[in-house]
Amino acid sequence: ENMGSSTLENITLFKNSKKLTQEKERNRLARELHDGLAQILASTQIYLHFLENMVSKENQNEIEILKKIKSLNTLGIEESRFILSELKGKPITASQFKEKIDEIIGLFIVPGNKIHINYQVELEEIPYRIYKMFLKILQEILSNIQKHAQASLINIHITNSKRQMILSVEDNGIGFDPQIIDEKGAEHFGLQNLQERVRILKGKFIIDSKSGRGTKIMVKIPYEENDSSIVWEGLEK
Amino acid sequence: ENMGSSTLENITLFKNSKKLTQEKERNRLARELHDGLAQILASTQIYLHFLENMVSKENQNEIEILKKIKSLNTLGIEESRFILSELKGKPITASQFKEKIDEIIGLFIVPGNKIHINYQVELEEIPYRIYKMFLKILQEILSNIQKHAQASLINIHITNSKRQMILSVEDNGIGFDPQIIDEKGAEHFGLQNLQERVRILKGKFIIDSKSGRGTKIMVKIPYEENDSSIVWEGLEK
Amino acid sequence: MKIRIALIDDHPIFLAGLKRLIESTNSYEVSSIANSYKEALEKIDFDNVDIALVDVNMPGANGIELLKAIKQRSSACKVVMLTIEEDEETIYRAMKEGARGYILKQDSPERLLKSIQACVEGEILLSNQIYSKV
Ligand SMILES: Nc1ncnc2c1ncn2[C@@H]1O[C@H](COP(=O)(O)OP(=O)(O)OP(=O)(O)O)[C@@H](O)[C@H]1O
Ligand SMILES: Nc1ncnc2c1ncn2[C@@H]1O[C@H](COP(=O)(O)OP(=O)(O)OP(=O)(O)O)[C@@H](O)[C@H]1O
Ligand SMILES: [K+]
Ligand SMILES: [Mg+2]
Ligand SMILES: [Mg+2]
Ligand SMILES: [Mg+2]
Repeated sequence: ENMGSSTLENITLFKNSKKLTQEKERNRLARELHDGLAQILASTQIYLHFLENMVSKENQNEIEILKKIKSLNTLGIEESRFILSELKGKPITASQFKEKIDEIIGLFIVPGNKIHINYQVELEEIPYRIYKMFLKILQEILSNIQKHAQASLINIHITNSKRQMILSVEDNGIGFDPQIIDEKGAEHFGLQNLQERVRILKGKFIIDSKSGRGTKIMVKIPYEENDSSIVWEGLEK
Repeated sequence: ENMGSSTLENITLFKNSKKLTQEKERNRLARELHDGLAQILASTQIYLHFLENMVSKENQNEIEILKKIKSLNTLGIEESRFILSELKGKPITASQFKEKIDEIIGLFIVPGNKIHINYQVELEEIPYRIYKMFLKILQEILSNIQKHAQASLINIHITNSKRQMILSVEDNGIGFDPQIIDEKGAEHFGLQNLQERVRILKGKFIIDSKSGRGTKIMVKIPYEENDSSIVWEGLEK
Repeated sequence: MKIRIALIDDHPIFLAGLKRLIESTNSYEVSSIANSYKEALEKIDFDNVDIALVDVNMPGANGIELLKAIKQRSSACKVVMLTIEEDEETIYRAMKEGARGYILKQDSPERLLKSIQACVEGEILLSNQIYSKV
C-alpha cells in the first residue's frame, strides 16, 4: 500500500514536472527566436524600406528584385511569428475559426459576386499555426479572384476533419495558364508564397485552371505532422 | 531496499524522459526552422546578390544600405544555424567578443545616430551561452532604440570583469513609462523576454526611463552562477 | 554547348532564385526542373542532363533515394546534393551512394556557382562548412 501511494505520487510529480519542463523549454525557445531571428528580420525590413525610398522609380529591374526580397523577408517574419505563436499560443475553437473565415470572405468579396460556402468541421480545436496559415492562404486566393478573375460565382468548400484540413475555392472567371506563376514570378508573388506556405506545412496545393474556363484551387494540409498539440500529447505518454 | 531501487528507477526514468521531451521539442522546432526560415534566408541571399549586381557602383548610399541588409541576412543565417546547433559552442575570447559587438552596433544603428562606446574587458574567455545571451540583449535594446526612441545620441558601456558582465545603454530619445511593458505585454515581447533572460542568468535588469527624458537600461550578469552547463541544470530543476 | 543542369527541389522560391542565378552565367542552362522525387523521375530524361542538383528534404521520397534512382537510370549524369541540412549522417550516406558533391543552400551565391563549376571539372566537392565535419 505504501508502495502504491508512493508510485502514484511519483507519477504525479513526474507529469507535473514534464509539463513544467515543456513550458520552460518552450519559453526558452521562444525567447531565442524572438531575440535573435525575429529581431534581425525586423531590422532587415527597416533597411529594405530605406533602400526602396532610394532606388529610382525608373529602375524597374531593381524595384522588382527589391519587391521580391521584401516579400521574402515578410514571409520570414510571418514564419518566425508562427513559430513564436505556436510556442506560446493556444488552439482555436472550430466556431472561432468559422467566424474568422466569414469575416475574411466578407472583406474580400465584391458585391455582385454570388458565393456558396460549405463547411464541414469535425475537429473541435485547430492548432494556432495552421489556423493562421489557412487564413493567409484563403486571403490570397480570394484576393486573386477579386483582382484577376472577373467571376460572378464562387464556390468555397472547407473540410476540417480529424486528419486534415481541405480548402477548395472555385470561380467561374477568365481562368489562366498556371505556367504564368513561374513566368510572372519576379513581380507577382502571391501564388508562389502560397505554394511555399503549403510546402512548409507538408500539404498539397493544386491549381486547376485554363484560360476562359474558370479556376479551381485545392489546398490540403495534413494534421499529423503539424499539430503541435498532438505532438505535445505524444510527448506526454 | 525495494523502495529504494524503485525510487531510483523512477528518477532515472524521469530524467531520461525529460531529456527526451526537450529533445523532441527541440528537434521539432529545428525542423520548422530548417524548412521555413533557413530556406527563406538562403533565397533572400540569392536575390540580394542579383540586386547587388544591378545597383550602380556610383550609388554609394544604396550600396551601403544593401551591404547592411546582406550582413543582416548573413547574421540571420548564422542565427538559425546557432539555434540548430544549440549550446554546443566553446568559450569566446575577449577580442572575438568585442569584434562581434562592434558588428552588431554597426548593423543596428541607423545612419545619423551618434554613438559612444566604452569597453572595459578584463576577462579573457567568455562562456558561449553568456556571449550569445549578451548579444541578444544588446540587439533588443538597440533595436528598440531604432524603432521607438527617436534618439540622436547613444552611450554604450560594457564592463567585463572577472565576476560579472555589465551593459549599460543610454539614449537621449523620447523615453517611455516602463509600466508600458506589462500593458503592451501581449504583442510586444522584447523587453519581457529580456527580463526573463536576465532572470534566468540570475542577473539584474534595470530600466530608467521617463516620457520625454531618454532611456537608460542597465543589465548585470554574474559569472559564478552561469557556466552554460549550470544554466541548463538550473532549467532542469 | 552549355552544360545542362536539372534542379530538383520542393522549395519553389529557392528554386526560382537558383535557376536565375545559374542562367546568369554563360556556361550553364537549366534544362529541367522538378519539385519532387516522383515528378523528377516522370519528367526528366537524366541521360540528357550533365548535372542534377538534388535537394535532400522533400516530401515523400527524399533526395538520397532520388540519387539512387538517378544512378540506376543514367551513368552519365552527375548528382550533387543541394541542401540546408548539415547533418553528418546524411552527408556520409550521400557520398556513399555516389553523390559528386554536397552543397549547402546557405552558401553564398558566388560559392554556389564555384561549387557547380568544380563539379563540372570533376572534383568531388563539399561546402566549406561541411569540410570540417567529414
Ligand atoms: N482566380 C484567378 N483567375 C484568373 N487569373 C488568376 C487567378 N488567380 C491568379 N491569376 C493569375 O495568376 C497570376 C499570378 O497570381 P499571383 O497571386 O501569384 O500574383 P498577383 O496576384 O498578380 O500579384 P500579387 O499576389 O503578388 O499581388 C495573376 O497575375 C493572374 O494573372
Ligand atoms: N529606447 C526606447 N525609447 C522609447 N521607447 C521605448 C524604448 N524601448 C522600448 N520602448 C517602449 O517600450 C515598449 C515595449 O518594448 P518591447 O521591446 O517590449 O516591445 P516592442 O519593441 O514594441 O515589440 P517587440 O520587441 O516585441 O518587437 C515599446 O513598444 C516602446 O513603446
Ligand atoms: K532577410
Ligand atoms: Mg495575388
Ligand atoms: Mg522591442
Ligand atoms: Mg526541400
